[in-house]
This record gives sequence, C-alpha cells and structure tokens, in this order.
Amino acid sequence: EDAKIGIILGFTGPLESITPGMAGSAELAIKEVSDSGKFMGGGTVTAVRADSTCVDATAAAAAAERLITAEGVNAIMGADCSGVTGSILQNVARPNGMGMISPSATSPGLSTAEDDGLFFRTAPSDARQGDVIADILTERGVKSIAISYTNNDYGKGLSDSIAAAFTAKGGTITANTAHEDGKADYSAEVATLASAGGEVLVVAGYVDQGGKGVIQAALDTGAFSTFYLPDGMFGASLIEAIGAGLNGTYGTVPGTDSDGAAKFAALATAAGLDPTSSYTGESYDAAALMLLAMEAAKSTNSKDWTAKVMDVANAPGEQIFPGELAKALELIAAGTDIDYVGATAVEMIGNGESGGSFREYTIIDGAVATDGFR
Amino acid sequence: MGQPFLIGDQMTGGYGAADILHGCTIAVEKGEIAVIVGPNGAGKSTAMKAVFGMLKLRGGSVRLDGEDITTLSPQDRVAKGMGFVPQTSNIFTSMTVQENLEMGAFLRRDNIKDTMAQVYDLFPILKEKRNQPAGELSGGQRQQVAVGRALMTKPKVLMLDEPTAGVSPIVMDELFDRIIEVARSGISILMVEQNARQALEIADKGYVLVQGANRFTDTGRALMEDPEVRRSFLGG
Amino acid sequence: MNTRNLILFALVGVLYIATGMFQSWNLALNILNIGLLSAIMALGVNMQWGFAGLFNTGIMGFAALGGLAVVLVSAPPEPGGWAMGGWGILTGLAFGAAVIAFATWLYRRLGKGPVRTLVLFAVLGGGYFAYRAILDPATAAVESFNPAVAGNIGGLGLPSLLAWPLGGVMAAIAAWAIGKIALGLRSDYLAIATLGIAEIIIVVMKSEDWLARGVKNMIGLPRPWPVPYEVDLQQTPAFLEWAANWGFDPAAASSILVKLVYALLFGTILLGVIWLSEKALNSPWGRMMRSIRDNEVAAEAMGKDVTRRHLQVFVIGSAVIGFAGAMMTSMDGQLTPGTYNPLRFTFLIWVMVIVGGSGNNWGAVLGGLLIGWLWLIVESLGPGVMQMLTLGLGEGPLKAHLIESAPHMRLLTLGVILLLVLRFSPRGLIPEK
Amino acid sequence: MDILNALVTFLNFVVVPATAYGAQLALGALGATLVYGILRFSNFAQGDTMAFGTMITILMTWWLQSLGVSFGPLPTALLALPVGIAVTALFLLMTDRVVYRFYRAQRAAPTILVIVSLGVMFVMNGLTRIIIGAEEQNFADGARFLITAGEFKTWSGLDEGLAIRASQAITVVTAIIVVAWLFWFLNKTRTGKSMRAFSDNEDLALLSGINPDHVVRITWIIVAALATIAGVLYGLDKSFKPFTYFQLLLPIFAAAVVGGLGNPLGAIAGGFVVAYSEVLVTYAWKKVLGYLLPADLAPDSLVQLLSTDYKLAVSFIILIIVLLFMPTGLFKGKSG
Amino acid sequence: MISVQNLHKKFGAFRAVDGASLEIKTGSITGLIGPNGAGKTTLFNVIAGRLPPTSGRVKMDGRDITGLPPHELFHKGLLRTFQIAHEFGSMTVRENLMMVPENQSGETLWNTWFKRGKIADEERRIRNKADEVLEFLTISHLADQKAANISGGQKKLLELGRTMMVDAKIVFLDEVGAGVNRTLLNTIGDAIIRLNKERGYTFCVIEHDMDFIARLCGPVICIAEGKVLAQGTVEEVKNDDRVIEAYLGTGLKNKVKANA
Ligand SMILES: Nc1ncnc2c1ncn2[C@@H]1O[C@H](COP(=O)(O)OP(=O)(O)OP(=O)(O)O)[C@@H](O)[C@H]1O
Ligand SMILES: Nc1ncnc2c1ncn2[C@@H]1O[C@H](COP(=O)(O)OP(=O)(O)OP(=O)(O)O)[C@@H](O)[C@H]1O
Ligand SMILES: [Mg+2]
Ligand SMILES: [Mg+2]
Repeated sequence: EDAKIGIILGFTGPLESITPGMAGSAELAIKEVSDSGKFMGGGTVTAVRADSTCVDATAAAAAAERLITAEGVNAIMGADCSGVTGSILQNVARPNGMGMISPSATSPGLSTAEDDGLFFRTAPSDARQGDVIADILTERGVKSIAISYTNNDYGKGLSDSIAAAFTAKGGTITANTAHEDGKADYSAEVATLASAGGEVLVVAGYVDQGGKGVIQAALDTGAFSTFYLPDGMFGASLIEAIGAGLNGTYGTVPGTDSDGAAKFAALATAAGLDPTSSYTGESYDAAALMLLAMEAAKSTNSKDWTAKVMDVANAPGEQIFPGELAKALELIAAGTDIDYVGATAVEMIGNGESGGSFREYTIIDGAVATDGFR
Repeated sequence: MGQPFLIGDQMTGGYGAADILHGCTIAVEKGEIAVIVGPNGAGKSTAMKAVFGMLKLRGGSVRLDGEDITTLSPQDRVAKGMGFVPQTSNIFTSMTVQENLEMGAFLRRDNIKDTMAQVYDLFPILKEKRNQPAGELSGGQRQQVAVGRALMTKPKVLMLDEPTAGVSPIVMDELFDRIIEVARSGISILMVEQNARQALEIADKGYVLVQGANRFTDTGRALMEDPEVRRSFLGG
Repeated sequence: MNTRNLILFALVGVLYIATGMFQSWNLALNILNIGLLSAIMALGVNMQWGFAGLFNTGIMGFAALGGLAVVLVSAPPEPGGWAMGGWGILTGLAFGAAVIAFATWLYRRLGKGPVRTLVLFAVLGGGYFAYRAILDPATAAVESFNPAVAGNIGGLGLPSLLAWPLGGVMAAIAAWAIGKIALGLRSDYLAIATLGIAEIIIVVMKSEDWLARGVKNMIGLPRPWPVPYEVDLQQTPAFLEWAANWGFDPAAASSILVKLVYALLFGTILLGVIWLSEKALNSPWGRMMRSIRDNEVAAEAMGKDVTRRHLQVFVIGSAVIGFAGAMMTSMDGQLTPGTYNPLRFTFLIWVMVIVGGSGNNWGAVLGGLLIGWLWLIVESLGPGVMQMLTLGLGEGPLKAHLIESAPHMRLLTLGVILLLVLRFSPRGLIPEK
Repeated sequence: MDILNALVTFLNFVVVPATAYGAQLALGALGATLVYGILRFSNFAQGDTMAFGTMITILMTWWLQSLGVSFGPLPTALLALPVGIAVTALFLLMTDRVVYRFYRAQRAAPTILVIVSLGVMFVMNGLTRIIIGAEEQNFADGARFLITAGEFKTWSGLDEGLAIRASQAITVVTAIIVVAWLFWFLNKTRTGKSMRAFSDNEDLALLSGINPDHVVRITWIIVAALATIAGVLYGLDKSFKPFTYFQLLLPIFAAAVVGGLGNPLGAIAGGFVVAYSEVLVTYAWKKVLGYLLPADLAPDSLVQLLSTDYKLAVSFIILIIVLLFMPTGLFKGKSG
Repeated sequence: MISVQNLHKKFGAFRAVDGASLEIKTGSITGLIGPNGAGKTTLFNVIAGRLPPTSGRVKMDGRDITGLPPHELFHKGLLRTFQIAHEFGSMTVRENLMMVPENQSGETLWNTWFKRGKIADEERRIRNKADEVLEFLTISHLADQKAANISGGQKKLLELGRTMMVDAKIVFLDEVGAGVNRTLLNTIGDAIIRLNKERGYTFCVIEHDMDFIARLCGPVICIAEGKVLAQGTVEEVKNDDRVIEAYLGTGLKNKVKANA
C-alpha cells in the first residue's frame, strides 16, 4: 500500500527561512522509508508540500483542506506555528479525522485542546524546558538573568516557564521582554535589556530571526557577553554569523546521550541539509514516526495509525535511530516492538507530546561542545 | 499671399465619440493677431488644443510655416516654436513664480535673464512674489504668471486661451499693449477672448466660432461693426 | 447589473466550480467562505473609499476588534482568572475612562491658555499613573492564574452569533474615536495614520494577556448557531443514514454541510449589506457623499457638513469590517493576534476593492470573491507553475533550487495575475458608472 | 565620573543606534518619497526594490570576494554597489515600460497605481527569493568597528563602553551626502526642476517642452540608486533577508509621511523621528539614573514609560501626534 | 446685512486683508473691485468661513458669524461661488445642482432605506428645479455630461447655477463673468437683478468688467492692498483718481498705432 504525507509549513512568511530545512528533513525520512521498499510490503511514500504562511490561520486551513480533500494525504506533518496548527487541527484535521504530528508547535494550549487523539508533536513542551534551563543556570552559579523572547506563543510560553522556574530557585529576572521577528532593528530592546542588566541574557527566539538580531546588537554594544540559547536558538548558522562573540555561550537542545543527533547530522549533511537548522531533527522524527506508526497499524488510515504512535515512539522496544528506518520497518513487520529514539530522543508523554530530553552544550571557539544530558 | 503662417485647416474631432469641431478653420499670419470669439462651449478651447496637438483629429490638418505638423506631439510643436497658455490649470502651482517662468524657457539654451526682466516689467506684481509658490497667488496673478510663462518661450507663434480672464482693467490694457508689441516683433498671436471688444479692436483677423464651426470670419474691426455679431456674441 | 457584469460573476463562479471539480468541493467551499467574508470587508472599505474618498488602511485593526468581540462574548467564562482581578481591571478601566471624561470636561470649561495646558497635563499625567497603579496589579494577578492555559478574564459564554453585531459595535466605537482624531488628514497621511492605529490595536491585543491571552492565542471558541460540528454529525445516526443513502463519505459530507451552512449565513449577511449600501449609494445621500469626495471645499460651501459625514461613513464602514472580522474569528474558532498582518488584512482587501472597481458595490463583491480565490489558490498554483517552467530543465542544482523556491511562486503568481487583471481593466472589473 | 558613565550609556544605547537606524530608514524613505513626489503614488515595491538591489550587490560581492578583491578596511560590497544600482535601474526601467507606463498614459488614479505597485511588489518579492533564497545572507567584510565597547573602556577608563560600527558611520555619512545632493538636484538643476514641474502638472510640463519619458527615466534611475544604497547599507549593518526588507516598508513609509511626502528633507527628518521615538520612548532609564542618583535613591524598577512591546505603537503615536499638528508632515509634504 | 469690522488676514507675514471695514446693505447689489491681489477673494473666503481671520469681526444681520464653518453659513442663507471653478467633476452637471438643496430627507441614511417614496417625490421636485436652472443658463444639453468635461465658461455657469438652487439671503459672486460670453453675461446680469428685485436676494459681486459692474451695482467698493480704497456709487468710484491709478488705468496706449 502506498502512502502520501502532507507537509504543511510556513514556506512564505516570517519563518520562511527555516521551513525549507524542516521540510527537507521530513522528506529525508520519507525518502528513506520509501526507498527501503519495506513500507507496507513494498509501498512507496510520497510527500506533498503546502504553505501554512505561519501567520494566516484561514489560509493555512485552506491549504490543509487541499492536502486532505484534494491531494488525499494520509497524514500531515505540521504545522509549524501554534496559531495555524490550532486552526488546521480544529477546522480541517478533526472534521476529516486526519492525524497530524507537528515538529515545532509548542504551545501548552494545544496540550489540552480537543484532538480526538489525532494530534502529536515531537517538540518538547515549554514547561519541561523551563525547568531544565533554570537548573542549568543555577548550577552554573548564575544569580540574575534577562530574557528576550520572540513574541509568539512559543517565546512567550517558554519565557514564562523559565522565569517561573528560575525565580522558584531563587534567581532574579531583571527583565522579561519580547522581540518581534523580522523587524528592522532591535536597538530599543537591547537598550532596555542593557539597562536592566543581568549576568546572562536568555534569548528565547529563532536562530536566524529576531533572536540573532538581539544577540548581535547586545554584543556590539557590549550590553551582554554571555547568552543562554534554548532549543530554537541552536544552529551552526548563528555561530557562523556571530563568530567569536558567542564564545562561552551555552544552551540546550533536545537530545539524549544516544548518538541519534549525530546520526541525523551525518544523514542530513549527506543530503545537503544543515542539520543544525531549527527543528530539522524534530521534522525528521515527525515524518518517521507517522510512517512507522502506519506500518505498525498496517494501515494508512489516520484512525488506525494515530493509535500506534505512542507505542512506536516509546520504550520498551528496540531503539531506532535516524537512518535505521528500514530496520525499524522490518522489526515491526516481524512483530518486534520498537522504541523510536530518532534525532531528538522522542519520548511521548500523556497527551501526545514529546517528554523532552535535552543536551546541554557550550560554544567554545566556534564549536559546540556537549556538556551533558538531562 | 500664399499659406498663412499657422493654420488649423478644416479640423474635425473631439474628446470621445462625439465630435466637437466640425470642419473648423483658424489661421494666423506672421506678425499678426488673430482672435477667436464665440459662446461658451463653442469649441474655442478645443480648437486651440487641436492646433497644438493635444487632441486627435479625425479630419483636417495643421500646418506651420507650410510644414504639415498634424501628427507631431505637443512637445515637438513646442520645439518648433509654438507657445500655448491653456485656459485652465496653466501654472505649476507648487513651484515658485520664478520657477514657473524658468520652466517656460525650458527649451531655451540662451540667457533668459532679459526676457525674465521684461516679464517682470510687464507684471511688476510677479517680481514682488517671485519666490512664492504660484498656487498661493490670486486668480488674476495666476493668469499673469501663465502669460509670463508663455512669453518666456520666445515662440514664433503664441497661442493664448483667454489670457485676460480675471485680470484687472489696468493689467488687461498693459497685456494687450504687450501683445501688440510682441506681434510687431514678428510673432504670430492666436488668442481666444471673451473680453471680445477690446480684443477685436487690436485683432488683424477675427473668427466667430459656434458649435465647432466657423460662423463669421473677417477683420477684427469689421466684426466689431457687424450688428448681428455684436448682438449675439459681443454682448451688444 | 448589465450582462457584462453578470458574465464576470459567472466567470468567477466557474473558477469556484472548477476548483470543486479539479481539487475538491471542500476546498472550493472553504475558499468561498473566505471570499464571502473578504467581500463584506471589501464592501466596508468601498463605503469609505469609493463613496467618500477616505483612505482607510486600518482594516486589520477593525477586523481584530471584531475577533476580540467573539472572545469576550462566546469564550467560556474563566471564573478563576476573573476572581483574581476581574473587578480590579474593570475599576481600572472605568477610572481611565473617568479621567478622560474629566479632562474633556476641563478642556471645555477652562479658557484657552497656559493654565489649561498645565491643568490638563497634570490631570492626564496623574491620571495615567493612578490608572496604571490600579490596573497593573489586577492584570498581573489575572495573568498569573494558570498562565499556560488561561491567564485571562475569560468570556461571557454567550452564543457566538451575538458577538457579530458586538464586533461591529466595537469597531464602530474605535472608528469613532479614530475618526475624531485623524479624519482631518488627507489621502496618504490618513492612510499611514490608520495603519498605525491598527498596528497599535494589534500590539495591545498581543501584549495584554489578561484580555484574550495575547500571543498565547485563544483556541477552541464555540461555533455560531446553527453551524454543527462535523465530529457530532459523524456520530449522528440520522446524518450517517442520509449520507449512506446518497452514497456520500460521511467525513467529506459532514464538512461540506458545515461549510454550506457557513456560506448560507455569510451570503445572507453579504446580501443584506449590499442591499443597504446600494440603496444608500443611489440616493441623495450617495450623491452628497460623492460630492464630498470630489471637492470638499465646494461641498462644504454648499451646506454639507463634511466632517460629520466623513465620520459617519468611516464609522459605518468600519463597523461592517468589524462585523466581518467577528464572523471570521467565529469560523476559525480561534483568535490569533499574530494572524493580523497588514498584507493579508489591509492590502489584500484593498486589492479586492481596486480590482473589483472602487465606488461600485458589485465591483467590491466581485473583487472579494476573485482575489479571495486567487490568494488561496495560488498556494497550489504557484508551485505548479514552477513545475511547468522547469519541465525542460535538466536535473541539476539549478532545477533543485528552483523547485525548492516554488512556494515563492505564490506571491509572484498573485502579482502577475493582479497586474494582468488591472492591465485589461484599469479602472477595475466593474468600474463606477 | 558617574555623569560621564551615564552619558556614555545613553550614547551607546540610544544615540548611536538610533542615529544609524534613523539614517537607514531615511535612505529608504528617500526613494519612496521621490516616487511619491514625481510620479505621484506610494510605491509599495520600495522595500522589495531595496531587497532586489541588495541581492544583485551581494551576488556581485561574492564574485569579487571569490576573485580575492577587497576594499581595504571598507566593505567589498561598496565596490559592487555600482553594479547593483545599474542592474536595479535597468529592472525598474523595464518595470516602468511594461507596467507603469500604461497607467500613466491612462491617467489612472494614484490608488490604482498603489495597487499596481503592490502587484510589482509581489513579483519582485518572489523573484528575489527565487534567485537568492529566503534565508539570511551575510556579506559584510572589512573592519566591523570604528571603536568597540571594550576598546573604549580601556581608552577612557570608564565603566561603560561606547561602540560605533563602521557600517553605522558609513550609513550616516552617506545619508547626509545623498540628501544634500538630491536637494540640490531637485531645486537647482534644470532636470530637477523639470521633474518637479512634471509632478505638478503633467500637461503643462508637456507644453513647456519637457520630455516626460526623460523625467520618468531619471526618476527611476535615482530611485534605483537610492534603494540599492539603502538596502546595501542596511544589509551591511544588520544582515540581508528578503522578509526583513519587506517588513521595512512600514517604518519607511511612516518616515516618509511624518516628514512630509515628496520632500527629501522630510524623509531624513522622518527617519530620525521614527527611529528615535522607537528607542527613546521605550528606553529604560534604570541604568542611567543609577549613575546619576545617589546609591540609596537608585531605582529598582526599569523606569520605563512603556514596555518595548509597544515600541512600534509608540512610533505610530508620535507620528499621529505630529500629523495632527502638521497635517502634511514636518516639511509640508504634498497631498494628493 | 453683512458688516465687516476691521478685518485682518495674514498669510505668514503678508497682509492679504489689512484692516478692511465695510457694509453690505440688505437688498443691495454691491460691487467689489480692486486690482489683482487686492484681497477680494480672501475677504470673501473669510466672510464665508473658508478661512479664519487673523483678527476682526464679521456680522450678519447684527449677529456675529466670524469663524462659523461654511456649511453653517450656508444654512443661514449665505452662499458663494468660487473664482476658480470648484465643480464636482465625477458627477453629472444636473447632479451638481441637485446636491445643493438643504435638508433633503434622502440625505439621512435611515430614509434611504425605509422612506423611498418620500425621497422619490422630493427628487422629482429638485430635478425639475435643476432643469429650470440649466435651461436658464443655456446648458440644458449638458445635463448628463460629467462636470469635469465641460468648457471653462460652462463651469462658471454651473457655479452660478448652484446658487440658484436654493433661496439665499445673500450671494457672493467671485468673478462669475470671467470667461463667460458677454451676451450670456448680460442675461446673467438680468437674472441677478431679477433675483434681487423679486426675491430680495442681496448680492456682493466681484468683477473686473466695469460695464457689468455699472449695469448691476448700486454701491461699489474698491479695495487695494487689503484696505478699502474708495466706496460710493459707480460713477463716484470710477472717477476717483486713486481708483483710476491703481485699478482702471487709462486704456490702451498702443491702440492707435496698432490700428494705424
Ligand atoms: N494661501 C495663501 N498664501 C499666501 N498668500 C496668499 C494666499 N492666498 C492669497 N494670497 C495672497 O493674498 C493676496 C490677495 O489674494 P486674493 O486672492 O484675495 O486677491 P483678489 O483680490 O481676489 O485678486 P484677483 O482679482 O486677482 O482675484 C494676493 O497677493 C495673494 O498672493
Ligand atoms: N475634456 C472634455 N471631455 C469631453 N467633452 C469636453 C471636454 N472639454 C470640453 N468638452 C465639451 O466640448 C465642448 C467645447 O468645449 P470648449 O472647451 O472647446 O469650449 P469653449 O468654446 O472654449 O468654451 P468657453 O468659452 O466656455 O471656454 C463643450 O460642449 C464641452 O462640454
Ligand atoms: Mg474655453
Ligand atoms: Mg480673486
């Protein structure tokens, strides 16, 4: 049996610079499965892209409508931004009983939204990351931080949870302010952050969006010299663009001490993708998960495969890393339970979202050095 | 004598589907003054625009100094030495009086100081207001700017559409004086006037236009003395 | 309506039908609903621009206010959040309003001069800080209540349908205030001022979490009566039976049915708005408006109160936009402040008005339906065009790059079609008579 | 000493960045204001013209860099700039030929032209992304700083640093030169005056022998130059990403409008008004006051009038206030 | 009817109206003459509420009307025409006239929806009235033309026509004659006299055509440089040396030579 996966991401609009990498990674997984010839007894898998625009809820719903009712996809990988994800989920996916796995929508609001069991995500929840970040900061002896977050539900949610966790541990938040992505200038934000002070600036944004602008301006004016980079800010392009100024900056990115991330990096690099671009690993995992779940359910029907996602994603079972999808298919076909680890150590909790293990890293001389895992 | 210096011959045409001009002819000799009169909406302005190439003609031709210029664009006619003051929106409102005059001399490459001085002589008020945007002038002052702008061109033939509308008597007299002078220097003048009696008095030739066609054509004086023309077109 | 116009409408109809046949009826209806809503917004803009020459680019602000109305009316109450500081917020807002009223009263009472300036400055300045002192703790308290899923004061839990007129009223009130301030400005100056005010409205909605959760979005807003939920339909035996009788797939049929109900609702309202504005336009009122648009100075000298009329039409047009904005949020079932960007809500609506033919109600509707369709269909059309363009190219990095860039054909295609349409009917498809 | 520290803080975080940002906006606004002034419509494609010109310059810069050419301490992009301008000018002239000329001949209303320019914007928008992609591009090289915060600290012995980037200095200097030249060109030269005449009254310009095609051509060429310069300088200072350039449209138009549409001086003033209002009104005075006040009075809170979330709103509020008192902008712009 | 007291209007430093005081008597046709730029139009603009005065008062029937907006003055019966025609270009000539009458019930939105019948009756009346006026102005054939597309003189006629659509108390005419055919101008002059005699309109007329002034006007006021230079009957003013010097002049200098 063949399968068709709809990839709906904001190819135009504010996130247009990171979505090609995400789509590419998802397609990498799809191609891997399809080429293996082991999907549903020799079926092929194709992908079709659609544009969520990231901001326009109605346009996103129409695009998803096309994927489902005109293209006839069996699953949706997406969407990216929480606003459009919610709209697609409620207005198109649920009515049509279509399963979707989002690689990047992290809004806690989506955890409690009615989803008829159709909605999953491979990005870790904000609340968990907030705790991890607060731990790391306190352990490093940081007493006060300033936070600059991207002004959407991801940034806002994450910054709130960081602030709550860090204050609970006795730290001080000197300022917690938003920056708008895609704007021309961040002098005003940096001026305020500088005035507020703090040992470390936590930048809860995206790697080549406003977050980068804030870091650049903060370094140039000498306002901050150390930054903390949550998951959205992990990326080689940032290190390349900023250069020496990032020395000593540290952060977290989803991952385990398994070598999933490294394996994915090798795969992606071979395919001409930047493995460190935002949410590429999550995208690969999302696509892989839905295909493995289909195999497990022996059906491309959403009702069936969504029921299997948790089984496939979680222990117990044989661990599956990027590049091992063919093996996974074989195992499933043979009736062996698998535990998909993937690029980002996916472990799904209660309502279908990633529990989140994180890799802690420091940037030293333009290279990322892993400090440990939590 | 052969060809008139400038002639719009048997012109037929209009703005859209309907014709406004119906075989209308107007001409002016070198160094002479021709005046067009007629009721409102007769097509006087339309005829002027037609002669200046701002209207597509469906019939007839325009010739300047024996050369057929029917298909030339207005710009090219300016280059050939024609100057025109339209009836409405005839100044650059956002530019100063002086810049308006300079624009009149846009195609001239020689020194324009003298001509400018002459214009200021003729309309002293303009000199006073030369650095003021022309849009802030009074109605009559604007009219003076418009005529001044045309005079700056140093044209071979000068076409004026109601140059004296709204100017005070004293300025009007000055203006007519100046027009006579200009004509005497060899420039042909073609003008539309509603101050018809004064205008016909100085005209070598007069046209009465009605509904886009020539009704009467004669010397200025003869028209003035024609009782029918007086009654119907010159206000008795 | 002459034959030419009927043909144009028929052609647009064909576009939708073709979408239904070649893509899917669900998609066609989805686009139709958005087209209808856009058409209503375009009608509102047309009243302001086409009738009266007011260059309003604050469309997204009014639409967003309509959306806010839906949250306030139909979202489930949030007793926890409300208890934390609901009354404090109300007190704060009432206090703010009182300060402004008092200042206005003083302004009228006191004679012109430095005394008035000083007193007003003191009252407004002091008032602002007092207002913040009352409001800030209350909002902070509300926002701290379960911020991950709530953190707001919640809505009234009333039917969504009620929110639509309220959306209109909220937009109208905002328009009245904006009009009082900005309608003295002309053309592009008014445009940038209204655009700015709309941005301000959006910024407030994004930042004031206690109101509607700000950028954390309000999701799961209830549907308006009488629109059913697909999921419920799919479990209703009567519906299933009916679908089976006709040989329909229950999922597809249920969502088509839902969309049809929306289309009916929106279509009725659209027709109502057209009727009202056609009657108004073809009457002495419309004549007066056109005279004001043509020449304000002369209209004023002929006894028409230009300021008042501008305000009137600005308020009404904005109310229509607010109404449509409320309908849109109702249909989406969520309020996402990030959705409101000028490109989608201001410029696109303007494109509809101009392409349709400004000053003509039917033109605005046609423009709304056509551009609405185009905006959504180019999403799939653009990449398709790119596929065709690169068909002849050999495999290689260039082709790969071009295919990768295909989504950007979306705007490019839209631009090209827009330019073509305007090329062939420069005054719009159905120009003003 | 504390007073000096306060002053340096203020300079470093407010004056220097706002001035540079203001100059960037001003350069962008100049192009928009010129189109409005001469061709009489608001050109929505301005942001994307900037992106297009910058893209060409970047491609050229890469080529030069690959050849090993460099411009000493100055960015190589400045060498590539003339090519960027030339190609953009050609592109704009072609656009005019294919698109705008038709509407000019039709005497279409300005709003129609605005919407047409929106169409052009969509097309350029797509073209740029298809050619160079939607991602961010860094193409700056040469010396990055005139003085860094650290250098300043060691030099002055103060606690606070003052950083000035080379790109900031170049932008400000260029903006001043360009506006002076433009002002001179429009008001003093024959061509410049004929352009103003054309914008005032097209028919009458024709009657004065002004060649409209020439005027339009020159206008587009200057616009191409302004947009490319603005785009490249912005890109050197921050970075190049098509979406950001598109987003620049709003502040650029705000600047052009608040200064007075059609007036080059106004565009400059407008750029600074927008930039300074963004930075200044939302500025947190805590640090500055901390230096100025005795230790026990030093504020705990940020001492901020409004949070930076509202920075865009603030700049618009200031814009509206200015317009209320000067309905056609600071420098008496046109209104159509 | 109208009394202007020590009126000043400055544009920047320039004094366009500089302390003018004058009276326009009820029932009169008052002529207002003066050189170009004397401040006549500016004076009209201030009286008609189009420009705020720098200082000074304007009274109408003893009541202060300084600074009232034009539309309120219109309702008080004060009408004016514009020297540079202000037509409503995209509307037909007839519509240009039909928009004028005040208190049309069709100008209220509610009525346009729910009182169609009443509006229709009213429209018929107004339309007839407009057609009469067009007939009188000899431009009935233009009734359905767009006002933008009529000749310069015709626009001036339209300006005048608008004032004939309602019952005015006082009408300010700013050079209605400029650009109007003299034969037609005579007819217009007759109409003005008739309106004045039969309906009791008061007129204040700016005109540079002294024949027209002489035919119509009782009192004549000549202003120059923003001040009243002379006033009195036509004959008195015409023969005032200062008026001759500043305004009338002594006729064509070159005339004789030209015709020689
Ligand atoms: N907006 C303005 N700004 C500056 N000066 C002005 C403005 N309007 C008018 N003026 C000046 O005021 C003076 C009086 O103008 P006004 O239009 O009242 O003259 P007028 O008596 O009507 O002349 P005309 O007979 O030519 O119509 C003129 O010198 C004119 O230049
Ligand atoms: N732009 C136009 N479009 C269509 N018709 C026009 C246009 N301009 C003028 N007309 C019509 O053409 C006819 C002649 O107009 P024209 O302007 O030539 O008259 P005129 O003799 O100059 O009158 P006046 O003495 O009033 O200036 C008029 O009936 C007028 O309605
Ligand atoms: Mg004429
Ligand atoms: Mg006057």
